[in-house]
Amino acid sequence: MATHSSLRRTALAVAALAAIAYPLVTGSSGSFLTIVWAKALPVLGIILLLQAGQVSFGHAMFFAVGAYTIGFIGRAMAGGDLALLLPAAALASLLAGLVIGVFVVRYRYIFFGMLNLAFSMVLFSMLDKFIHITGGSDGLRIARPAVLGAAMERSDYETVLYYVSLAILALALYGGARFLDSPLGHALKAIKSNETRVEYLGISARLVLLVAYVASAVLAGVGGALVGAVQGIATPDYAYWVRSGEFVFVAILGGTGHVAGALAGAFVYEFIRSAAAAYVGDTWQMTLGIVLLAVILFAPRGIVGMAAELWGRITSASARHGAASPEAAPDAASARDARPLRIVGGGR
Amino acid sequence: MSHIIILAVLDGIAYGSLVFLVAVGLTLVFGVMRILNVAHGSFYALGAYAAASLGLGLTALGLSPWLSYPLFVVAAAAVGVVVGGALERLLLQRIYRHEEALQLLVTFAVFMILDNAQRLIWGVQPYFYSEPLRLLGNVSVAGITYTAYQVVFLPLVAIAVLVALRLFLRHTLAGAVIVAVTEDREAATAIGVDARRVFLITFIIGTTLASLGGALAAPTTSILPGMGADMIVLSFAVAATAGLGQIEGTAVAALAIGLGRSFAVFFAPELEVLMPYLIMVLVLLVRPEGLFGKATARKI
Amino acid sequence: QQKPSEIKIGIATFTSGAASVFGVPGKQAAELLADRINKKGGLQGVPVKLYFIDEGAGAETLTNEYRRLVENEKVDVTMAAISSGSCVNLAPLAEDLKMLNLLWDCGTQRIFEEGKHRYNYRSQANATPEMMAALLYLLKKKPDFKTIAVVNQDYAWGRDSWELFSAALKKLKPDVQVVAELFPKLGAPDFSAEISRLLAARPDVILSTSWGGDLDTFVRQANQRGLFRMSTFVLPLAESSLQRLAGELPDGVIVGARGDHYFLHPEYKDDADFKSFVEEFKQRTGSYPIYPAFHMAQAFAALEAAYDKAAAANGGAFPDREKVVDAMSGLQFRGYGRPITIRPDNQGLEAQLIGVTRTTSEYPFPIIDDIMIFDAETIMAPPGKNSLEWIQELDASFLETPAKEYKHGK
Amino acid sequence: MNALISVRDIAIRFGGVVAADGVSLDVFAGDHLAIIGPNGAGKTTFLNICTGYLKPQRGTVQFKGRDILGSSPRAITRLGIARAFQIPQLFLEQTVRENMLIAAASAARRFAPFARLADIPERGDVESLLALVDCADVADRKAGELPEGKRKLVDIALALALKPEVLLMDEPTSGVASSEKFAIMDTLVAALKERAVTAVFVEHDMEMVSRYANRVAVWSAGTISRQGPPAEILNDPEVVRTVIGG
Amino acid sequence: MLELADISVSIAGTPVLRRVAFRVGEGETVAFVGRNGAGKTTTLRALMGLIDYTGSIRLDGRPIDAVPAHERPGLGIGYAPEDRRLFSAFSIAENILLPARVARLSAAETKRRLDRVYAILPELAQLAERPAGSVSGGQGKMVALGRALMLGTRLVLLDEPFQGLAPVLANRYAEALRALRDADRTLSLIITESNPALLKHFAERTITIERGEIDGRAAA
Ligand SMILES: Nc1ncnc2c1ncn2[C@@H]1O[C@H](COP(=O)(O)OP(=O)(O)OP(=O)(O)O)[C@@H](O)[C@H]1O
Ligand SMILES: Nc1ncnc2c1ncn2[C@@H]1O[C@H](COP(=O)(O)OP(=O)(O)OP(=O)(O)O)[C@@H](O)[C@H]1O
Ligand SMILES: CC(C)C[C@H](N)C(=O)O
Ligand SMILES: [Mg+2]
Ligand SMILES: [Mg+2]
Repeated sequence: MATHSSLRRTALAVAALAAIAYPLVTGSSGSFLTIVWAKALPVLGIILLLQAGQVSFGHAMFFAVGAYTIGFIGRAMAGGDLALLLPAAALASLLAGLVIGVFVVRYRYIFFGMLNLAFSMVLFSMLDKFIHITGGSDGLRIARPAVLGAAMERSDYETVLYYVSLAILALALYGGARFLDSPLGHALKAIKSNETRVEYLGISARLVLLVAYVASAVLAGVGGALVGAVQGIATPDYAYWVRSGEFVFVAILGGTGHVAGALAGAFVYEFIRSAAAAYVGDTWQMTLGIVLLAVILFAPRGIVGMAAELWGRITSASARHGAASPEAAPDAASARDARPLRIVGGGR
Repeated sequence: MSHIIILAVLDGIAYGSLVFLVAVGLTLVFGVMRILNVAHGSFYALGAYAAASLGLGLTALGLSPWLSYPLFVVAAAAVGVVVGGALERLLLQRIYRHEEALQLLVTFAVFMILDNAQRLIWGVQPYFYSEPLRLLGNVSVAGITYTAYQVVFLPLVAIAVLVALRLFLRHTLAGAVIVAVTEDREAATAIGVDARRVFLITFIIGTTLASLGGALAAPTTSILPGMGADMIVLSFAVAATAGLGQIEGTAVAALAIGLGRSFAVFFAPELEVLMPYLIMVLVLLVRPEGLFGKATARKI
Repeated sequence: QQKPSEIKIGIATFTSGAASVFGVPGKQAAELLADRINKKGGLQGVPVKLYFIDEGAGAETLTNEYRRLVENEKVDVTMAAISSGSCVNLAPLAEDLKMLNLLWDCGTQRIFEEGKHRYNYRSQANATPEMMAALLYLLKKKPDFKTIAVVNQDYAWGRDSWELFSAALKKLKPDVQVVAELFPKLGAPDFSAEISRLLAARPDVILSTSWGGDLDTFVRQANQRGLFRMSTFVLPLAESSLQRLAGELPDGVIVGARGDHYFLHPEYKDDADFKSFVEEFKQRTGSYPIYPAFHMAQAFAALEAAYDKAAAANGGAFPDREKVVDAMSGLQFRGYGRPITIRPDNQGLEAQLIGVTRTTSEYPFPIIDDIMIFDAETIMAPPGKNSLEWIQELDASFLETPAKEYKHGK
Repeated sequence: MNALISVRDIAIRFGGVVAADGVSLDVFAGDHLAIIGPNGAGKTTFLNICTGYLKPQRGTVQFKGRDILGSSPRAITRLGIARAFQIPQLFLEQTVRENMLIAAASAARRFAPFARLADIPERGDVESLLALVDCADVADRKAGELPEGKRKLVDIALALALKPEVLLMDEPTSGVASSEKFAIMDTLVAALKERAVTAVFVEHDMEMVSRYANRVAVWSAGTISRQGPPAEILNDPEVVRTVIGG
Repeated sequence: MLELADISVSIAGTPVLRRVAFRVGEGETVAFVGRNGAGKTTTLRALMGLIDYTGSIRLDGRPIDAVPAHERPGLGIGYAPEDRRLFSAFSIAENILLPARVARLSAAETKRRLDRVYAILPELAQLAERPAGSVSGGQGKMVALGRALMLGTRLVLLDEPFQGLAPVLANRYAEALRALRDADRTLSLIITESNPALLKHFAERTITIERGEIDGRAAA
């Protein structure tokens, strides 16, 4: 059994080392991966909310809040400093998450999803409309900020962003996993199956959901700030519903049973998308759709679910009693979990 | 002033009728199958393309443009049965056993595919076919010209669909069966209901309504790839405002959103885009389960 | 510098999304032009090869794709883009990557008014002269209107173009009353309410800088409900919709083409090269070229001229990339309209062609007649000057801006 | 003696159905009060009102002299009234142990965001509670996989994990196999006594009532028709006729 | 009449039923008992085709394993699930009538069966117009029972039908079911119950299931 968990740990360490070494070895700025790291953050936020069975079709709004925050501050401070901009983005999305969260956590399922959509569409329209402040649909330029006081060339700056994003993501994944394993995290999951009982245990479902909501807003906001920093621009479609839909899509694609689903989903989705855009040109959307359909039909529990299953098979093949190993079991079990995720209320 | 209100009301009704036709299909699929069909808007677009193609075919063959009316219905049903049926049978049925969110994923992927397919089949130049609109001529209200198609014909179709759906769901066995499957698929099976068939039929009805909406919109709008994307969000907003699976609620919500939009154009154009969402937020503030949200069954 | 085996050109255009009505003809034109160049032996004897990326895929994918073109495909020059949003995004990136980029179609005047660039150049005009030409034409043809309404798409282009137009209108004809400012959302499927409101407001002039499906829908709905009989329409982008709208667009509508190009350009339509381009395009695509095709031709012409100029400066040897960039400033070239010059601020000086619709027996759709062509310098802000500030300094003498006039068939 | 829970003159109707009409009842500390009555008499409704799930149209409910009418189920739970349900209310996607740990964490207010649920100090209590209701064997099963009988028992254990002062149970052992139910109830009731938990339980099984209740209240069409010690009530001819049967 | 052979069911990899086999004769009433989790409900669900199983089920000698779940009620099998499963969108009366409508029974036949249901469960008549979503636990059980009796002409499967019913009613319904059996000797009943005392008066036979297995002698 010890061998399994150490095997797991080794795999994790190898992956982490590979991520750390990538820019050093390839000499590229790795901005594709930076975007993957950054986009995994809002997806992680969505996964948090999915634990409670709630699907937000509006989290792109926090993504936009993050990106526009660094844009505005950067503009006001001649670029600003990354060390200031990211916390500011986190704070702004936290406040936005709190204000909107207080309102939306009273709703469930489709109503929750659609209210989030409504708020994000309001933000989208405002970003689009107040051209003189936001730059309208052309977007808001985000000048390259200094990093801890040092002005940067593009390639150095991108390397810095790569590691900053990677570090934030690693922290977020670890924190997310710990959170989901905590009493609060379990209470969040409990909301999904029986909110009545949650209340009858003396726990405020709304408060628990609000905590998760604000956390997810901050994750989305920081993700948006990082993407904005990489791209050098924030546009209103950062807040558009299709992007929110994409976050949800990627979360489910990655697998909602585990925080790692955020990373797996973001990586696979961005990879397929850019490969399709690069190699099939005009039919990239169709290719993307077809590949994703194949993934869904082939791995209905998400990539992480599929991986867990494979892992279970490998370990049970390598060690006779593998399947019963407590290390392997929880994942395999959650992967097997085919309980319906309700987007609507009622039903059994 | 008062005549401006009349104008705004007429525009609102015309627009609301179209929105209703599309949104009610979504509501049905959503209410019955618990599937948030992201590809619903694509069916709207397909319906429009199919109708326009048939219509242009009519013109090319020199046949009477009046035939376009029945042809529109045929086109819509064909899209619903063929594309909708295939989607349900080949994709959705494989995943009913899994998480409901997966269905969302499948429809999202299908949305991307259909969007692209429209571009490959019909190209990127806007299509249009406005014969049916012309045939019905104009009407004049308070000195302002309207097309009879938009202010008379579309609302009549919407009312007909509303009444028909109501009768169907409330007073036919098929309707009752659909409602039963909605609520508890297994219990319905245990009393002899073929849930698979109900799902298929419901999905076909829903997508047919979407493509009927598209077909009827065809004479009024430019048909181009991706035209469905905005319709989806709008339909979602209507469905949520209405309350789950509420047919009458959908009608009221669609009308409210249509009126909200046209009043905005007249009195506060800045709010036009926000109108559906403002209405939705307001309604849900007062009625958290939507306009016509149904009382949930007691659990304890 | 050794002659490379090919010159790789990366082109950003819309192949998906609503703006693909411009992007696809632009792409088709690029393919045609590349074939023509290669048939002639290429640029300085080197054949060109095209790489397309889709602006419709969203900002991230687009920047990633742009980067891929530069870093992996190692393109020599890029042409980006159609949307001003894409240009705002990609121009600084090109600057950072030290990649020669031709802004081949995007219209925002801000880019070169707000910053200095070495690697970005615009091979065409920008929004300011486009709007000034429309306004001048209107004021010359119909000087006595009292009321105006605007129906523009609700995004940067629609807002910005109205800002330029209305600011100048206020300077030149302050008594005109704006009776409705409508900004339906981009891609709106229905304009019934807007049209009802316009019918009720009865403006003398209706301006719309909309394009694509939006413009088509608006025109057809407006036509059906008699709006054209009531007001004079100014549609600065309608050249790109004429072939589709055919009978839906009545005569007498003021129509522009975002620059000095038109498949019946009065000064060049009989030019052999011009004719063969138009015919070949028509033959390949089934339609006459619209403005994005001409804009693409201008970008190719600029590139060709730059290579020639750089080679000449290089003693006839094949120039390296920085030398080509050096050649861009002050470059003169000609697409299928009048010659164009790149100003010191990297902005192209392109004349503006504008006219009104007229139905003829020669074509199954209305053509542009009563054409006026305005020289570029006269209707745009000088280098280093902000367009809106420049407009504030306009006075009645602006109304006298000369233009060459042409009548169809004469 | 002061009543722990004191209900006065509550009335509630659903449309034409009267589910409570002038019900008054006291529950004293240490009581094991059984509520019996025909189906649809209003027993569950009574529990729903006491726990804040329903608001009566009239009347008052006090807990230890404090008005709790209008308080939410959550607030009332926090005051020390826990409830087990007629239809078990479990977190179906989590294991039985996790269900219990959540309850225990809530009772102890352990909500540090990054502490492991499985490591809370109360985990030992959880195991003994599960053993108490004979559910230790299913601790690692997801609650959704349990057979009906086990769900009922876990539902009771969940309420107990809150360390309540008063425990309201709605037909605690209906669905529990008769071969087991008395063994389980014996230990459960002993534990309740040991912890000085006051219990109110709705019951249709008269054997249960006579064995475990010290008082019985009989519901009849929204009113309390009789109250008293089990021996007396269960032999009352009217009660026999309407509830127990011959 | 009914014959189960080698029925095995696994849920998520764990065996729940292991080669369950028993017969029920025509007109026979069987008490199906066992501890919680023994597999009673699962067996009934397998019979109804609501869960995948291996093995074979024969009705009147004909294997029905290939009959899809929704066609099994049409064979004359009525099922009252343990957890009621009412359609809350409908009234009680509609809940009871829906199976007859789905089966497209004639008006006369429907009335005949409905009368039978109301005769056995007179309480339902008063509840008829109530929305099914609002009834109490015990009332819900009655409705589920009534709904099963509408369809069950050959075989009625009742999963803990008396659970949560006031004893006076439970006894009365047990009586009524006995009368029904006595009146219709072609109707077979399988009743799972955790309170065997209720069944001892009329169940001809008791089958005990334990941990997914049936003691071979008892089942014979
Ligand atoms: N969805 C499921 N996943 C895993 N195991 C399950 C599932 N459903 C039932 N089981 C298991 O199957 C076994 C049989 O359950 P079943 O419901 O048939 O028991 P039962 O005899 O009806 O019990 P009760 O008298 O409590 O209703 C139980 O051990 C249960 O845990
Ligand atoms: N939310 C509701 N809406 C409408 N009627 C209700 C509602 N809740 C309860 N009722 C009705 O009130 C009456 C009392 O219900 P309650 O659940 O309290 O009965 P009970 O005594 O617990 O019965 P049982 O022993 O069957 O559980 C019943 O007739 C029931 O139908
Ligand atoms: C389609 C065009 C009018 C868009 C415009 N070229 C712009 O810069 O946004
Ligand atoms: Mg009850
Ligand atoms: Mg059972």
